[in-house]
Amino acid sequence: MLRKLQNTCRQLLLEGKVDVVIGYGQADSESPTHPVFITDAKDVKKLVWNDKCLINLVTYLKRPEIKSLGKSAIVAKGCDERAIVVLEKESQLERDSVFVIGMACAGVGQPLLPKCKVCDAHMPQVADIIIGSVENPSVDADTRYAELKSFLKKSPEERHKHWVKECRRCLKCYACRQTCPMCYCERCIVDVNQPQYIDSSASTKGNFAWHITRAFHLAGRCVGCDECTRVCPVGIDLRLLNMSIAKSAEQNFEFRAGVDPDAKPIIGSYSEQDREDFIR
Amino acid sequence: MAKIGVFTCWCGENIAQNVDVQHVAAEIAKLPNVHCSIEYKYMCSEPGQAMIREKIAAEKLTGMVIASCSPHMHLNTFRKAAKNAGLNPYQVEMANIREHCSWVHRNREEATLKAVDLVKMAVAKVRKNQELVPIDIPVTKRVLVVGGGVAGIQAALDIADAGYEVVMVEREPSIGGRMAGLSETFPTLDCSQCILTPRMVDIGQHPNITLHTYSEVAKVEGFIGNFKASILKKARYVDVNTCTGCGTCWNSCPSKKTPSEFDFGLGTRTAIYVPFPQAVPAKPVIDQNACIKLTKGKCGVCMKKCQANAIDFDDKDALVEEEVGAVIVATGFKLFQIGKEQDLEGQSGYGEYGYDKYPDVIDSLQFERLASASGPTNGEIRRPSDGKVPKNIVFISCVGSRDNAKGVPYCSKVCCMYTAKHTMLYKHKVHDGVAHVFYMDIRAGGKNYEEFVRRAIEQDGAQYHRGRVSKITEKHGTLIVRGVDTLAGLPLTIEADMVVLASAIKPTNGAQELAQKLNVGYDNYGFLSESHPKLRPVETASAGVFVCGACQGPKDIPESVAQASAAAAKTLVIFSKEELTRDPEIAKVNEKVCAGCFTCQRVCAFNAIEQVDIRSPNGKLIKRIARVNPGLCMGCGTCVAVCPSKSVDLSGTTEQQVYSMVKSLT
Amino acid sequence: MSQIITKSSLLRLADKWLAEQKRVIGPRSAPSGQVLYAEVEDAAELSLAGYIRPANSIKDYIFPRHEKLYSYKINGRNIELIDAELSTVEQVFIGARPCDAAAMPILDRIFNWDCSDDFFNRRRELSTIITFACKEHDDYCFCTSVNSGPEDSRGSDVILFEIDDEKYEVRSLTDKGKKLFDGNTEESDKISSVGPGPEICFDLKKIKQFLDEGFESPLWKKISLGCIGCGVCTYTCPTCHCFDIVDEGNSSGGERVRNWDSCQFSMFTKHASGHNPRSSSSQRGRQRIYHKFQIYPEKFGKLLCTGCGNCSRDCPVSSGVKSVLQAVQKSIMENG
Amino acid sequence: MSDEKEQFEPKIIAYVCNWCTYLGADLAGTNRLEYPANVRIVRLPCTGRIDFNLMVKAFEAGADSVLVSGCHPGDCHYTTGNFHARRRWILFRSLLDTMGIDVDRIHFTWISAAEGKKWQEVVTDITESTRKLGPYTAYQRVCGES
Repeated sequence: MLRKLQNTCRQLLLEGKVDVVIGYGQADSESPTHPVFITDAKDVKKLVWNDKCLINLVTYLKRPEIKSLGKSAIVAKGCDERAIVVLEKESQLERDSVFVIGMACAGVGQPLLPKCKVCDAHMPQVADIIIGSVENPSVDADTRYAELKSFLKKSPEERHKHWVKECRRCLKCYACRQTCPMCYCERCIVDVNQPQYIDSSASTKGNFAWHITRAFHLAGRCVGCDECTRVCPVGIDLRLLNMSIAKSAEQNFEFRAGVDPDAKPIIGSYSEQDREDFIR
Repeated sequence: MAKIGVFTCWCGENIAQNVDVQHVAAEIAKLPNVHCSIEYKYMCSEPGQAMIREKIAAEKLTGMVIASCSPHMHLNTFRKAAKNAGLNPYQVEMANIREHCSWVHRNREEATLKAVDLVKMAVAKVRKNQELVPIDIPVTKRVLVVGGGVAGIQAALDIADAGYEVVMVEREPSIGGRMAGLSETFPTLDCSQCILTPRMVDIGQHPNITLHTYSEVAKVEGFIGNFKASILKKARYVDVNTCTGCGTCWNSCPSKKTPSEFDFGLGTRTAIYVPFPQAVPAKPVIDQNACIKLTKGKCGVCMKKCQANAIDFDDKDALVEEEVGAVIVATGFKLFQIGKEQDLEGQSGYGEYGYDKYPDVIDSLQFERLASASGPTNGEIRRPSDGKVPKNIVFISCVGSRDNAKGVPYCSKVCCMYTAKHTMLYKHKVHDGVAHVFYMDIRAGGKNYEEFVRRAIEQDGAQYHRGRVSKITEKHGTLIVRGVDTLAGLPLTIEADMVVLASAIKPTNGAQELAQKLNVGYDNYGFLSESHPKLRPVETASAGVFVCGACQGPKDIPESVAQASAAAAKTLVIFSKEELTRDPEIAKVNEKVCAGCFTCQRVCAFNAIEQVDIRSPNGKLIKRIARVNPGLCMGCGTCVAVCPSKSVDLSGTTEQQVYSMVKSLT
Repeated sequence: MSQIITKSSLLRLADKWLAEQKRVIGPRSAPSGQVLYAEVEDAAELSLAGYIRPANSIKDYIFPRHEKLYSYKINGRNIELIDAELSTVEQVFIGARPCDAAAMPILDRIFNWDCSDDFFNRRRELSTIITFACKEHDDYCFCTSVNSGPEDSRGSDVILFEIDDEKYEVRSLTDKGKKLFDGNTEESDKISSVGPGPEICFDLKKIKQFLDEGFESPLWKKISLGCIGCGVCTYTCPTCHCFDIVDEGNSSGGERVRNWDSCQFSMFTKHASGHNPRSSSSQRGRQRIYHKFQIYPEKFGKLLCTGCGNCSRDCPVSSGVKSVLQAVQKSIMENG
Repeated sequence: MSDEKEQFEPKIIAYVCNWCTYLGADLAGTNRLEYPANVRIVRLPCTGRIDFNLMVKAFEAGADSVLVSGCHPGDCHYTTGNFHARRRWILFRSLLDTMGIDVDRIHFTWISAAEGKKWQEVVTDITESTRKLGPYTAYQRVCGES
């Protein structure tokens, strides 16, 4: 698999099909992987592929520093790839402006990341080339949202207490925002102070408002790559929040972000049949 | 530094009885930026307004709050007052302490407390108000009328006579539409063509009207006052300008076998033809599928015969651009295609009536042609199969209408009337014949309509049977019509020579595609949607686009004409000013921070948001952002709510204003 | 001879301090499994073994990420200012690492060089830092490369050396420290030892040289490509100390607060005009290194880095000071 | 304690659309339909304009309940604003529920310009139910913490 990956990238660079390959590198087999940006075919050997390739590299497609390097090829897992689908829907990139190298992936992380345990995207769908092959399990919604389900067994009061605790810990380092492929706003709402939508302080109040906003701004957009959760230095389990909206979207609108390239974005469309049992 | 004046109104006792107005004024006077806080018996009265004007001038107020009744009641009153005193009218806010307070709360203490809060909120808001000026948009005083039927003709003539240019687009080679093919019209039985053709001629000759026949609307861009329409002129192979319409060509054309569209296949026409003698323009077109020259390359007789050298076999489809300020859609209707049409769920379509199978089962428009003096039988009722005059004729109404199972649920409205008319026309021509009618109900709402139906039954002896027909079969050239008379409660079988089906009215082909080009809504059946069923019956969701005639729903001629004149009047309102003035309380994009996700565009019901490329001086694309078209924005603010970076805001109800109101409650 | 204390009596001591209304802060494992410095309500919550170093730093409790400077009340037209009270709570840190404690003298200089910051100073005075010398280190540690090491005692009031799982040798360095342990230690001849510490991974002199000439070096762009622009490195760093001052309130009043800010945020240097002198992540990444290894040293003669490695350990994309300076080192080797 | 509950006057912030619910409330006024004075109305053009941040801000401003109300489906003055709003509310409620924010304190209604009576009933019910729930201390504590 690795050889095929490296050869593919070498070719892409040599043929001038792309200017940069965004992939995974690694100091040594023990250390975690880090992103590499390969512009010279000679360097493709720096590319690695293993179960330490956690980062969702798609987030780099939004960064001006990377855009300035020219047309890019990107190494993407099935889960990461969904972010590309959404970005395209939201006019953030033209599909043919990036060459997607899809990696067959049965899960990453030691131990396996929670998302991998319920992943139904082992095989990439929209990639320009798919490297490797692995069977794609089908996962039903109950399994997909099992974690949330068990969390919701807590009483509302307990849930509230839980999030207050988490928010007390939050440093507002914005790693969750910065690492998210969907957070491409030029000016984040949290940085607006006229009006002050969200207290910029890392106070419980400010953090609470921030996490509500972050999660809801991803409504119908979050592809569940869980990077926000992985990178949180104080270990806040943000995936529960993302999941709660994703679940609602799937239940109420049969919608999963980034899964069906032809599906209408749910924020921005509506059905006259949308439920309103909660509206008096 | 804002200088805010607050004027609290007693509204006589209306407010004062449950709200301590003096206390409110005193409390509000303490607020920052509040320059003066005054209470008075009747703020809306002339003395009240005079006082307000004085204060504005004397204190040089930059904003004011009127604490009184609902803004729906008096906001405009006080905005005017402000304007007259030199204060921007959009610097006025109202606190509704009457409808929302004094009238609904008896406890004076609580009501007063609430009133103070409501005024506080208004003050907090007005602090953040900005001066706004109404937006002027230039108007192109030309109208595009799509469809040259009676509705389109009426609208076009009204507007042209008012002195404005009209561009009319008609898909067929001639204008006239359905009405041109009718024989007589109910309830007066006057000849359809006699009343229509003069109007058609007027269209052809009117100096203010540009006529594009044999043409279709390809694309419409822009917005109210500023539309750009591209019109596809189909290759006609005849130069309309040089052609004299002498008729030599169609009289000498060897290809004569094409069924005539105008006669619904009951007659034939030549390959080069005018659809009917009174056509406007009275210039022929060549049917490229029937023309021997165009299909086989030989022939060209017409070309040789034509004195005016008007024939041009190299003619091509052409696009013409027309700039207009308004669009009137009058594309009319077609009949439910019995037995064929499967375009709607569950429409199995009346195959059992044998339409298309038995030549003597025809639809109502075909009957109109048979009855028409200019028709294929010159007005004699002769059945298609053998030209025999039918002695027994059966009319079946509601074929497709009011039928969820096989047709459409709605009533086609005109069938009852024209069926009665048909029986009369028949009886007047075939005195010894019998006309049977199968009906569900007779709907004859309209001036002289009921009387008309009674006449058909009582004077002309039409046999009305309340019931449906289940099946039609043929035996030795006779049609066996099996039905039931529900009043008699008996099955009823009639041996008929001819059967006429009053089939449902549906929007003409392509109506939906056109609606999409114009961003006009349409219902499940393709009828175009008016923007309010009662108060805005000819307007549509897209400003500057109007509907009239049967494209909006089944209608008879008088209704279509009335609606057409209404659409004309609405258009003339737009043309009555040099510039359109639009409310400035609309959305605006902060292009510096817009990230171009275009969620705003997806939620906008008025197509008011467009994508704009920001380029560097050397033309390099920097980014693509959203921009609001002030001509289209209606100011709902849905875009503001969905914009994650809050790069779009709504003047008059900005985020700043709303949030300061909420914060003022802490 | 040395003074030793058993783990159990150390914990008993901690509970005593808690009983005396002291705030006790030490390594505690969060629900997510990470070990973080956190305030404990019971000594049992402390996890004193089995961690290299927490993902945050003790800075959080001396220079908190969110601090009220004063509050204001609006009443009609008059506005009343109310000073924030200085902290009065004594706090004891148990199990700080040398790289945390060593940051304290560094921060002292910052918060006192032009004017003395009462909020900070008061918290410092009220704090006693009991440091655990390091037996182990991980790939991220590089204290030895920045003039520190596993038994660096700077900033500590007491430093403890693990003898075995049950016993620590206690070396009190300040009176504050002594007071805490007086009468709670016993004599012993047990000899404690510390780990060797990480091997030196770059040469400060070379780095310094490079910084002197290398401001415009293309290297900065190259090594910053992976940065996603979050504030993790600065917020988990024991020595980073940038802050922003904002007002938060409503029509009836509010607070003026001091919040952490990060030079890695693109907004950090954005001017009201819209101009941004550090608009690219390479400029921001470079700035952080220069501040730590040139600007601060030139001003105070010390490095603004204790080699704790949190910037890499917590970095979403495994970058950080160590890897950056190693890259610098490498390029020096390659291009002399 | 129970006595105190009796005393408690909830603060209710209502975001209403200009064309239906606001006029409905006006109608309640013209018909002199009495209801508790606890509600503070913020007039917006359309429910489509009402963002979830506003609801959060209302709680930050000390609201014990929030009411969001607009035109019945199909009656929207701007044709589709309330449809888009409804869809957002569906998703937002599930998020709030997960965060343990009391969904019984966020009320959504359709009240037309003709439903002055309904406005009266809704405001009365919400005031009563909120009284029973008591002050929203949980969220106020969040806002109090530094």
